[in-house]
Amino acid sequence: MSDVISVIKRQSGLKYASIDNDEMENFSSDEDVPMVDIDGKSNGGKRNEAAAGEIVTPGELITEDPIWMRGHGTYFLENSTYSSAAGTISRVNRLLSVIPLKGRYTPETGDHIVGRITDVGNKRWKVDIGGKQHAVLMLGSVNLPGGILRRKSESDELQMRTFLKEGDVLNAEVQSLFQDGSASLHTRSLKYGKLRDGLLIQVPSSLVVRSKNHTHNLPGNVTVLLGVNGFIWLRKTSKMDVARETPSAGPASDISEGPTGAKSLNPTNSVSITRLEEESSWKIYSDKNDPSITPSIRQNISRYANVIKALAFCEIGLTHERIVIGYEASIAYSNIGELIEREVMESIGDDVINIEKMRGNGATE
Amino acid sequence: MTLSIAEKSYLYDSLTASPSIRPDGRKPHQFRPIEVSTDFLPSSNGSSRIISGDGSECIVSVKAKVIDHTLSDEELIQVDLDIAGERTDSPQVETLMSLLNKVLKSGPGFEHSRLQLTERYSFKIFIDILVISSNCNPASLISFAMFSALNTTTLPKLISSFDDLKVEELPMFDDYDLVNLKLKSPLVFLLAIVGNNLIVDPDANESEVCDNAIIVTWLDGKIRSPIRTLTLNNSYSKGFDPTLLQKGLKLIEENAAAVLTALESS
Amino acid sequence: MSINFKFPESVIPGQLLCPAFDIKEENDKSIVYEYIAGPGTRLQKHNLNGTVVNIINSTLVGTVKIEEDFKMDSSNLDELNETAEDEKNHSNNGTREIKKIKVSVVHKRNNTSSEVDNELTNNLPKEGDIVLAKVTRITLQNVSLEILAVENSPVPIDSGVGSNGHGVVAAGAGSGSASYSVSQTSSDFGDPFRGTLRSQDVRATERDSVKIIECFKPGDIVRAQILSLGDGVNYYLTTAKDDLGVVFAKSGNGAGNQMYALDWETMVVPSTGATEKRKCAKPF
Amino acid sequence: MNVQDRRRLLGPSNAKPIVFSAATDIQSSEPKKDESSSFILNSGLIENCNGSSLVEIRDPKVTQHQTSLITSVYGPRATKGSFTSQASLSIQLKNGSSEKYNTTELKEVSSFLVNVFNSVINLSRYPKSGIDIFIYILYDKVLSEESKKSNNISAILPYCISAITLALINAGIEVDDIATAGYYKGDVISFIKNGEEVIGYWKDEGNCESFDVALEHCKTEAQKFKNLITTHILEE
Amino acid sequence: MNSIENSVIDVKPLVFPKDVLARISPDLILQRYLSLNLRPSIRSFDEFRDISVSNIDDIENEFADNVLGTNILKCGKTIIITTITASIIKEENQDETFERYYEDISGVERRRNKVSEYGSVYPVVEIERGRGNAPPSDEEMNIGQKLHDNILHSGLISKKSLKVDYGVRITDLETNKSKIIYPEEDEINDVPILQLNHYQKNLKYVLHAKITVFSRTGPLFDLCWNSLTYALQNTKLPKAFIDEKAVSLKTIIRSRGKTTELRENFNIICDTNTRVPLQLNKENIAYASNYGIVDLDYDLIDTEYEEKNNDNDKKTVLLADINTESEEEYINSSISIITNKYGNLKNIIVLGGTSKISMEILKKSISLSKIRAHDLESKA
Repeated sequence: MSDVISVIKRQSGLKYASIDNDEMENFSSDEDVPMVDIDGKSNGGKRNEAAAGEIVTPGELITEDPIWMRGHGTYFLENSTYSSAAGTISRVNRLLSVIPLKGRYTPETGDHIVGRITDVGNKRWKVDIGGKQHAVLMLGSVNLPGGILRRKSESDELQMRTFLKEGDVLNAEVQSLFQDGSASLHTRSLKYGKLRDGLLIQVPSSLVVRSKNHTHNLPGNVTVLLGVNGFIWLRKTSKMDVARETPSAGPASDISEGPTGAKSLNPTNSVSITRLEEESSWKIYSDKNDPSITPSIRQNISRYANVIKALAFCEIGLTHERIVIGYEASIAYSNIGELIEREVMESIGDDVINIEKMRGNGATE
Repeated sequence: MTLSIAEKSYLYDSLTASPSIRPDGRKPHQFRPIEVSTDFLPSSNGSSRIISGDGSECIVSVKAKVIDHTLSDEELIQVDLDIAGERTDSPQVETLMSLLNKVLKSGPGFEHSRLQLTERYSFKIFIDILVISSNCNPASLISFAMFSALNTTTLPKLISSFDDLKVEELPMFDDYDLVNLKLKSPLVFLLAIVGNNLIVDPDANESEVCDNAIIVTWLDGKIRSPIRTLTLNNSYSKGFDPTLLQKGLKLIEENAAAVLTALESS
Repeated sequence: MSINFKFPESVIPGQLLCPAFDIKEENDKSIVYEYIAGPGTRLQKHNLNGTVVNIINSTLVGTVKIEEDFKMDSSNLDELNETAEDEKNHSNNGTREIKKIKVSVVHKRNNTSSEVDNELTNNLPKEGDIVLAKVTRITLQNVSLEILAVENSPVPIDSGVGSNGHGVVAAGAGSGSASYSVSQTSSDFGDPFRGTLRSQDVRATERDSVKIIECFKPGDIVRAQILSLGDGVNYYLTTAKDDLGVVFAKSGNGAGNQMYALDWETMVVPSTGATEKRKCAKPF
Repeated sequence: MNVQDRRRLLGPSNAKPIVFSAATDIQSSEPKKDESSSFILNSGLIENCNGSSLVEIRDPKVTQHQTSLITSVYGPRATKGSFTSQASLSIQLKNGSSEKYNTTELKEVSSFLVNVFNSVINLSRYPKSGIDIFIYILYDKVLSEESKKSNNISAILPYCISAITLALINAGIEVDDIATAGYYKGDVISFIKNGEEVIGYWKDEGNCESFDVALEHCKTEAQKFKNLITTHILEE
Repeated sequence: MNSIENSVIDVKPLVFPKDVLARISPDLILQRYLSLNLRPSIRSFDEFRDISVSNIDDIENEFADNVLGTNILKCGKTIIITTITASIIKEENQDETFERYYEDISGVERRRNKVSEYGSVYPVVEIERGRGNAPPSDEEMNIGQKLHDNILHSGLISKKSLKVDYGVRITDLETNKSKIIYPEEDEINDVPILQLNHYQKNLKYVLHAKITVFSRTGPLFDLCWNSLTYALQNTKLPKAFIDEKAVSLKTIIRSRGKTTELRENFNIICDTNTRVPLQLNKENIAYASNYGIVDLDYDLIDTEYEEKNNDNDKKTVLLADINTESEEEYINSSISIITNKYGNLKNIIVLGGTSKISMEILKKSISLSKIRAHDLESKA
């Protein structure tokens, strides 16, 4: 195969002519099955109540017990509750809902997300977070230049576009949810805000696992921000990123030095961070990238982007460890461009799963 | 699609570096992988479906009809384009339509003799193109799909006599036998210019920041008309060095054959 | 002015004016001239004898205008300071002096008007501009206006009745023809730029107790200042200054006679003596 | 099209457009075949737009074309819809007296011209506004016998580009340079900055063998147009 | 100009440039001009703008085939380009016996039915104002409809002149040379055209006009009318013929996939080389003009003026040829007249607005129209 283009012939196609008969048969047998099913279910109706976590498909009977409150992904017909989505059944107290396996991102309070500004409106920005609705970022929920303690003034309302404008990418936390399920965001912490020095890739949101930390420094001077909504930002590791990781080393040294040492250590740490905050607060809305992004960092970012796409292609959930393993596995391919080929993506996916199995910690974590 | 200023400048700086660093790490002459399935529509004489790595998808169906070419001098090939989510009279669709019509007439032109059945009757070919999704300019993808579809198109075999000017009879066809209509449709390549670099097959992000782009038609080992520049975005477009045009045409000339072989073998 | 260059009097688009930077030795001190591309010019990379240089070229037909040490608006200030600091770091000591010079080109058509403002090169409403606008709609919180002209700048000739005629309503579409129009052009019938005036921007004092109905009526011509470019549709306007407010109004919701301002909140019809309430621009 | 236009008086629907016989005896009476090319440039002739130009060409040498184009520039003016940080450009070509070119082709040419002028106009100076350019092909006539058959629009592209440039300058819209183009045997190449930068390339016929030659020819022709425009501007 | 600004300063400290003032308060600027016995366009009250007429053929004598007549009318800055094209239609049951019947009926009836003897033009008016392919504006539709109706009722074009007298093209099989024989030459040539009798249908030309207006500065109807009139005067209709082979041509048409029907095809071809001028009824050629009526409003001009000149009679003036934004915006009483120089009035529309239109004004406008028509006729 040439390195210019790879063309994969799809054999399976949609050859209706050849499968017509099979399908017809399938169809007719399908018609029988529900009959049996309904019988079966009406016989063993109680079995379904214990079915939390079970996978259902649209139209499948969940329960005939009317005591359940019907949540998302279900519908009610003639005293029975059916699923309206393909997913797993979840029961919270009396609320019965089906969580779809795939689909648009549904925000939850506390999610760390990455989004893109689509609209600058009256005291608010609209943010595309890959959900059903755009999220809202209120002017009052962002840090304004000039220090955290600054109050928003009227002139800020008029110059909102100088902070964030259409197209800007930012990371934020879901502060609360509105009645209709759309999210309200905030960036009132220095780990949130406008993103620079890199690029955005998108994966299905179901592949990003909610965890404590979504920002990871990766080998090769690259930092990844895994938005729970499936938007992933890859950038050059900044001073801030390094500083953020140091406190995690801090407590470890605290323990070794004892409680007194901890007191003396912590203030210095916090001082350095606040200074960083102050320095950066003026630049948090700058559109200028770090001028010192070297070609090798750019290549690393491209490589990570391809690794993440490969993992997503193989439907492997994204974690810090897996991205690093995938990256290491991809080093075997010196040409980053090869990573977009299907076989290569599959082999990287296999590698990641195998290595994780070998290390054995994937399961324990 | 709108990108942030920071993203654009990151991409632009990466692409203008020498050698260029594309966001997906491709070489300048490397295309995105595509998946092709042909002959999947049972009611068409030929069909193909192409899916690109970024999810762009295009379906082409070829149908044929017998017409009396002595009566009307209508075109023997008719292209119809539908892009999902676009009005049929939108500038994008009309521009592409006009381009595709010119592409099909490119080079030595469509060999009308291939479509001629008898002295009196010809096949008229209807090419219906449906772009299901596309993140960037679909011209190249469409031409690949058109090529695969026409490459696999089969038409009924004529059994009546060729010379029917004197005898009034309609052409008769064999009930089962099909003839392969080996029509070679030209390939269209999209070439983006960023700074002093050239890249083939720009993806959506690359399209957003490129200075300019060229559409090149290629058939039978040669670059043909139509060729034209187009800008894939309107915020970054600017002029470019004339030598890049020559370099670009050469780049296509070098790599087009590989694309053709890949498409033919599939 | 001690600039190395002699700028041409009148220029045409594409004509090179000056490089972005220039150094001049003077009394053991090197003066760096930093030229900044103002309206009517653009900083571009040009290929001169094989080397790529940043050069300011003209983008209009007109005359060159040079301002030394001009005051920059605050938005540019940060960035420019940054670059200036960078340069300071590059030079070894403080023997360098930086002079900023703004180069702009004034379009010849505008040049004929008596007052040549440096913002005249185009007639788009900008932040800080004074505009004349007609009130189209009032609500409790907002006044909607159509911007008719930017003061001290030519009126947009592709709008207005002269170019459009009476009864220009597209069939079956009314003023909402936008939703109906299949036109790919940016606007229909030379629609004017629209503005909105929020009740808190009507006057500078007692801003919370503004009653819009006592300040504006549909049809009034208002002199207002642009606060911001606003959203996709509206500019944000303000009349919170003495010389801003209603300048032309007719009594009885436009049916009556021309009124003249008595004081800042009353207008009078001279022939009848009837008064109406408006937020007037300072009459004298 | 089944939809009948009820707003315009288009006459009875069953009327058939007249068909002319092919000119049997070629009427090459050669009435005015003066070999001198003439280019008439005029600007500012239309009152209700911001800028306008009239380009009349009698070009018996290169393309054997007689063309007259009326160009009008509207805007920058207000747009509807969401905020845009720079102006959006639209160009429309219209058949004048004769319906010579089909609308699809004109649309393609329009979008090519938009591409060309996107890289010339300083769009970022005009936030949230639109610039609309209309070209009215008053007449367009091919004189040479061999090119009479092909209804090729390529040859008038350089005139369109010059006409738009002139109208934009007349409108006082900021342009980086005087954009012009040249035509040579099917190739149209548009230049700025004295031929150092290409802003558009259009080719509808022929193969791509003599590209270098075409480039040089187009460059000189573009320069010729540029000089014409420059003198016209300075004369005003 | 100076006095205008001064008088503004009397009331306000704000000075507006003339064009800005015209935009924000058109009545004010118009009244100020009128008080000086001038109009915003520096014309006097009953002065028309000059019109210059040419046709595209002047520029290029060999013109596009399907264009039968052209006119370029320039009036001030306004440019109107009119092109006439044609199509052919088959008239239903309009034979001569029908026409003879009309000759027998009474005069009133005849006049009422006279309209059916005349043909018209289908005009499509396009006013260039930078709006792309949007649906036509009210003004465009109104002008188009008015042009159509007035041409029809003015009796300018008789139906006879639109009749297609087609010939037959006969190809000599031996020499392979073809020639066309027209009805007039019938008697001379012995080729019997009557042979084609079964085909002899009432074919008629339908005239279409495309009127494009650049630089609209005021009302347009009369300019469009005049341009169309000029264009019709130089319109030449082509001679038409049918090919002898096509005479019996019938095409099978399949519609909706099932029903088949036979449709006769009139494959009529127009001769590129011979053209005959369109016969117009010369006495019915008329030209249009318009007038605005406005009251002088001393209130607006000057508050002191009133005291000096205290007669309460409002002075009303007639303005010929309305133009410019302030006039058009402010004037709402108007008269539109179509006439020839002898006063053969074809159409008169009087719109009463706020200003009273007296008999004198009406008379004056008609006499001005005749002078104008005389002037315009000389330019044809």
